[in-house]
Amino acid sequence: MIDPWLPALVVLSSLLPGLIIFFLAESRIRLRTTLNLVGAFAKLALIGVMLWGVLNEHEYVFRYTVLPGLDLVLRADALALLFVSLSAALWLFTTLYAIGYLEGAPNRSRFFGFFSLCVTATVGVAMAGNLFTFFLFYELLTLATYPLVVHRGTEKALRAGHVYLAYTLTGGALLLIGTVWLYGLAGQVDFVQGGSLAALPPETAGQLQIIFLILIAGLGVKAALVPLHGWLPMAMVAPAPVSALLHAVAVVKAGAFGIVRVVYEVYGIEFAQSLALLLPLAIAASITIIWGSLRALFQDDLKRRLAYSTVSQVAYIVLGVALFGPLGTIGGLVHLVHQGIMKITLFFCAGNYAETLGIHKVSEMNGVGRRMPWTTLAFTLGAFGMIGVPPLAGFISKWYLGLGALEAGMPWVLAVLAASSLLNAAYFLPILHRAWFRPPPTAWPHEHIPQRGRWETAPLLLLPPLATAAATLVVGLLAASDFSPLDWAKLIADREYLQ
Amino acid sequence: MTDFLDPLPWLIVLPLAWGTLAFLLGPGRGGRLAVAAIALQGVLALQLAGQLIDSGARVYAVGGWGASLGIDLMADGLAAVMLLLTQAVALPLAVYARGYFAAHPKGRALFWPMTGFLLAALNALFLSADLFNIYVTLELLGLAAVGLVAIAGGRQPVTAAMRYLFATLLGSSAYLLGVALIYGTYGSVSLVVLTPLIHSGAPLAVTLAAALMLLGLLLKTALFPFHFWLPPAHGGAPAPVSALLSALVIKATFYLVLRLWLELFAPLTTVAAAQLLGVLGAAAILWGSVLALTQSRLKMLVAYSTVAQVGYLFLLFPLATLVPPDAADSAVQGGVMQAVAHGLAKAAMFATAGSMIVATGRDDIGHLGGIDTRLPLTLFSFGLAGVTLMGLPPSGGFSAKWLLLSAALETGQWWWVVVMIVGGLLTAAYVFKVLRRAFLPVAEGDHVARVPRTLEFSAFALALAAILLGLFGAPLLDLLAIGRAA
Amino acid sequence: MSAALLYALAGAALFAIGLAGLLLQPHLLRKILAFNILGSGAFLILVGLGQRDGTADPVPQAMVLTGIVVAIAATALALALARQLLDLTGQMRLPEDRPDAEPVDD
Amino acid sequence: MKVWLTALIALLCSGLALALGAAMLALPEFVVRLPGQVTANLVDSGVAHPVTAVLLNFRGYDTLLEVAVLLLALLGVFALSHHASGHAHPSAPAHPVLQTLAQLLAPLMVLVAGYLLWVGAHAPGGAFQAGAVLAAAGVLLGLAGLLPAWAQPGVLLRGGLALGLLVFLAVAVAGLPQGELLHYPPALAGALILLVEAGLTLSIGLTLAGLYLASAGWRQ
Repeated sequence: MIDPWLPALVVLSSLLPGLIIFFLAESRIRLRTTLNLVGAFAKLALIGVMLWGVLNEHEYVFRYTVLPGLDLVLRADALALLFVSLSAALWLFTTLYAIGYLEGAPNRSRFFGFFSLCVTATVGVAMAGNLFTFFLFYELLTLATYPLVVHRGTEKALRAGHVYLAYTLTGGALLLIGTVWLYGLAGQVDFVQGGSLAALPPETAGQLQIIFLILIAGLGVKAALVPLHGWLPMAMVAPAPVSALLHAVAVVKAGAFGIVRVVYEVYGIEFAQSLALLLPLAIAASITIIWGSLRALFQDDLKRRLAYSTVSQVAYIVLGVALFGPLGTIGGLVHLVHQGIMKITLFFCAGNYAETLGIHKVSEMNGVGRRMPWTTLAFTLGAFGMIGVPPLAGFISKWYLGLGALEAGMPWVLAVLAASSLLNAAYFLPILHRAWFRPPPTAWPHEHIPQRGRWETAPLLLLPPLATAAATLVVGLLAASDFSPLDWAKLIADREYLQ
Repeated sequence: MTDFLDPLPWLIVLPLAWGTLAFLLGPGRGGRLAVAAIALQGVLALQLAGQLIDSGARVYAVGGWGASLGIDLMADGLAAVMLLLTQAVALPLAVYARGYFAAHPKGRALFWPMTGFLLAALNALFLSADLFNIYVTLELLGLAAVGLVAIAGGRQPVTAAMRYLFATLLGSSAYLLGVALIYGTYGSVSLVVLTPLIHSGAPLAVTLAAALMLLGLLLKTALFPFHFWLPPAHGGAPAPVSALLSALVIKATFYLVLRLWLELFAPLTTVAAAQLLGVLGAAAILWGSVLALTQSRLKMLVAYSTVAQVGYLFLLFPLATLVPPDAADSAVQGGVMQAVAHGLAKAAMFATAGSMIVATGRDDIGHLGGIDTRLPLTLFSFGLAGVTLMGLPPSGGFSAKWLLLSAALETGQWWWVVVMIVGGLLTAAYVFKVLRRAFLPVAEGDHVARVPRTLEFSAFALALAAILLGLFGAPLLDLLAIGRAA
Repeated sequence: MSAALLYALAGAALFAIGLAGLLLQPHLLRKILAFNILGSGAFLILVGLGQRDGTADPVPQAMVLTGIVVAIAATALALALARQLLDLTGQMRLPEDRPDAEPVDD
Repeated sequence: MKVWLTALIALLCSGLALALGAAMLALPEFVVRLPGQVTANLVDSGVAHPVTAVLLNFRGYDTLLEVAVLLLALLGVFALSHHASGHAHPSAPAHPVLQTLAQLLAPLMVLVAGYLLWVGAHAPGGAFQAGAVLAAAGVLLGLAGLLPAWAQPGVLLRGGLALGLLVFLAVAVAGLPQGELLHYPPALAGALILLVEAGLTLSIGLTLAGLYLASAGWRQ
């Protein structure tokens, strides 16, 4: 029976290429590319199989005992697949983009090696079946992303890398403490729908609240919850594909996803509610949403502005988790996917501006729409999505979050959503205005890639953002259809609130 | 004829024999012989472990006399684990040393005979069940280690060796005095005979003996504040020697502390004493890590990291003394796992450090730029070893940390949790201090040469073993349980 | 209180003296001598206590013979090291070595 | 500061001495007594002298390791003399009277060594005493400038140094088919022990002499 091995294979499908790529000579470009793409497609195929199985109530579990009472568990349930498919799909796009972006750059073997490890860690995080497994891949993610952050090897990059490590390793340590403590109390806690801690004797409630705090703090570092977000804007020194992956799927999402797992499948949403843990979480998320947007307003550096926007957008997911009730859940989970698609589009575009015309600052973007219409179109779609303009992806998320807030009896959250939408508009619309309606300057800051016929920039740089931008539109328009992220999120919500 | 092939005595005879033969062959010779012989020792150790799994711990009466008149050897799970570790570390290091001394001939002349005697001493020590015989093995071990430190000559190594010699002699003298008191009290030095005799009401002489023996062994194990001799000795010796010393030699004396504490002197142990050992361990972790962070020489950094990692070993005593048995078990398992994981990882780390020094021609962290492009496998191995020392999963270091952490939380001693977590973060700090340098491009005026393949792969094998230990640690724990009346 | 016990008590004194010497004497030759006094103390205690009940005991005597040979070996190595140190540093004491400051001799 | 440290150490050492003394005066009766067992098993040990019996039979394993320790020390000295700043050169030839004296004494000492080796079986003596006398002869000749200092021992010399340990190991292993390591059949025990001791005498003599002669040549 191969079923148990499918989750393991999904992990291996990027681990093995990564390890091989490490030791490839710098010049073996074609072999390297082939390995990357074969891995990416293999992963997608495996996930397709499992999607079908899970839809029909089938579960794929891989279990291996590391030590007595310490199992390594990979489980492909509905929630895992939501995240895995997102990562796998965006990995493919990002790999293509990175191949174009790093053309002729040094140390590409090292880069793609760690790039694959990074994705391995992400799918591992997605399919982790218990806290220990989650912790394992969470730490692997830290180690795999560090070399990507410092890839440029400049003093600035090294400093950013330092900050990044200081934050994430400390977060990992907290997560470890929480995990050991919880295992000591409840034995090994597998992720199960509805959670498993409700059964514990009531006198442990106090400890459970502390553990929850520790776990959320540990996960909040990667999820960039204020005030644990300090590393994220600094990590912007990394090459564009890395930022794209870090922000859309890998690191911040790992944190947010961890929070989802802890609330729904360790504590259980009802039990978390009864321990009065959800309200503080909602407040923390709301503060982060507002704070991130406010900071974004004042950034002139395009990537930094996007970074702060990530801080605020990821908090939407946490907010959705904290809203008690299926609608909030749906809103949070669907935003996990939508934010990924939209944010990766924006970072691809930012990378294109920088690579093609040397544009790094918002103030340099005047009239760029005429020089690079397609890129700017993609950027526009992403930005509108973020603001939440119907019928784009972002609108769906915010709609369900709003309904969830009412359902959970927290109407003040509506105010938060409204405020942040306004702020989003306030920091995105000026960019669009400059890009489309201001006259272009006589010369661009630094034009690397000249116009070639209809291609405003290198094809490998242009196609991925267009694809993801299109996706932003499609997932919004076809939200109601089967297999749309929304549909899948509903499926998960049903199962989480079964009891 | 089966007696003739009994692995137990051969584990001691074989290294003595090939060490002597290597000396006979002449300066610098005997490397190939050593590799073959150590491989054979590995087979013997596995065979012995198999015997234990089949039929439990065994006692071996040398010369057929038996205690108390004769000397007994004893093989239980703990001894078997240490024997496996010793051969597992020694084999890749022997391969490494052949390549290293080919590229870097200083001190190769008598490396092989001394290493043979060193391994003989280790195997004999792990198997001995006779207090005085243990003293002899300690001296054999100590002199071999000192000789190896001085083997390359030069001011710093010879000074380090001198200091090391005084430390190790003082330690074994204290131990010998303890043995004298024990014999003077009971009239025997056999562990088998003595263990049932010692009870909580034992006379002052026995308590004194226990204190002296443990102190002597702590000095030899370089537990803070007795660590002063270790960094110069391990940092100054040739890389293969540093690896042997950090990975195995200090583990031998730790093994004795553990044995005496858990078995012979168990009735005399107190919570206060155990907490004291834990405090010293914690101090070692913090102090060693901080000093490692301030080093500018790569091998000194790794040496101070050993000072810190030794501290983790001693956290097991407060967690295993006078607590519920299951907590004690997981503490002991954690401590032994840490000994094994650190042995493999530290050997790998010193080996990779040696390769980097050979490649850059200098022992300076500031000049590691370009290592990642010229010696990717070496740097990767260093990273893997670092992961184990940090205690990140999946690695032997993590399994050890996990077991110790659970024991700490189970017995409500949360302060050790804090120490372990902080220690882990400090470890990350000094490991990445090296890695980030290695990621930089080659600096002007520097030149990074390639090194022999054997150097890269032998080190990688060690690092990989340290990682795999995290995934396949369960069988090791089963083996460890044999003969432990827990 | 037998004569043997007297030897043991003398051994205790010797051990303490040797210990103090080993820790306090900076001169290497004195340290090495101190170590030998320390060792002799331990040997005396081993033999003395071994036959404190008046019956001669060959076992500790044999152990001490072994111990003496080990001590000779250690002393020889110590002397050789001290001698080498004298050649290298021109003095018979342990320098305050700060290995960081040391040039790596390659 | 220094003074206080000195005082502290002195205090601790005297404290240790007192504690040891107190402990020794408060010892209970022996639980195990070995002298009886030694005499009881002396017949099977192959030698008549109890100490030799313990040294080379009952606890022969200790002795085996101890021989290794001795050889190891010499290895250490050789390792150092490899890097000795001055190259080994024979010390200046001594006064002719001393030379003749040494030439006369050396054969005598060899004879004494042989006697000690043989007598060890039933009276005080044995390999170590014999070896020590041999070594003394070597040192004497060295001092008289009649022996070269050996920084680099030739194969023959190395053979002589290793012989004792190798013989001992061979004998130890030879016991394995019948029983345990170092098991001597009572009938052969005497002969085997004499064989071992003969090898040891030579090697110990050479080793002890070597410990002196190997470093004799170093420049001041």
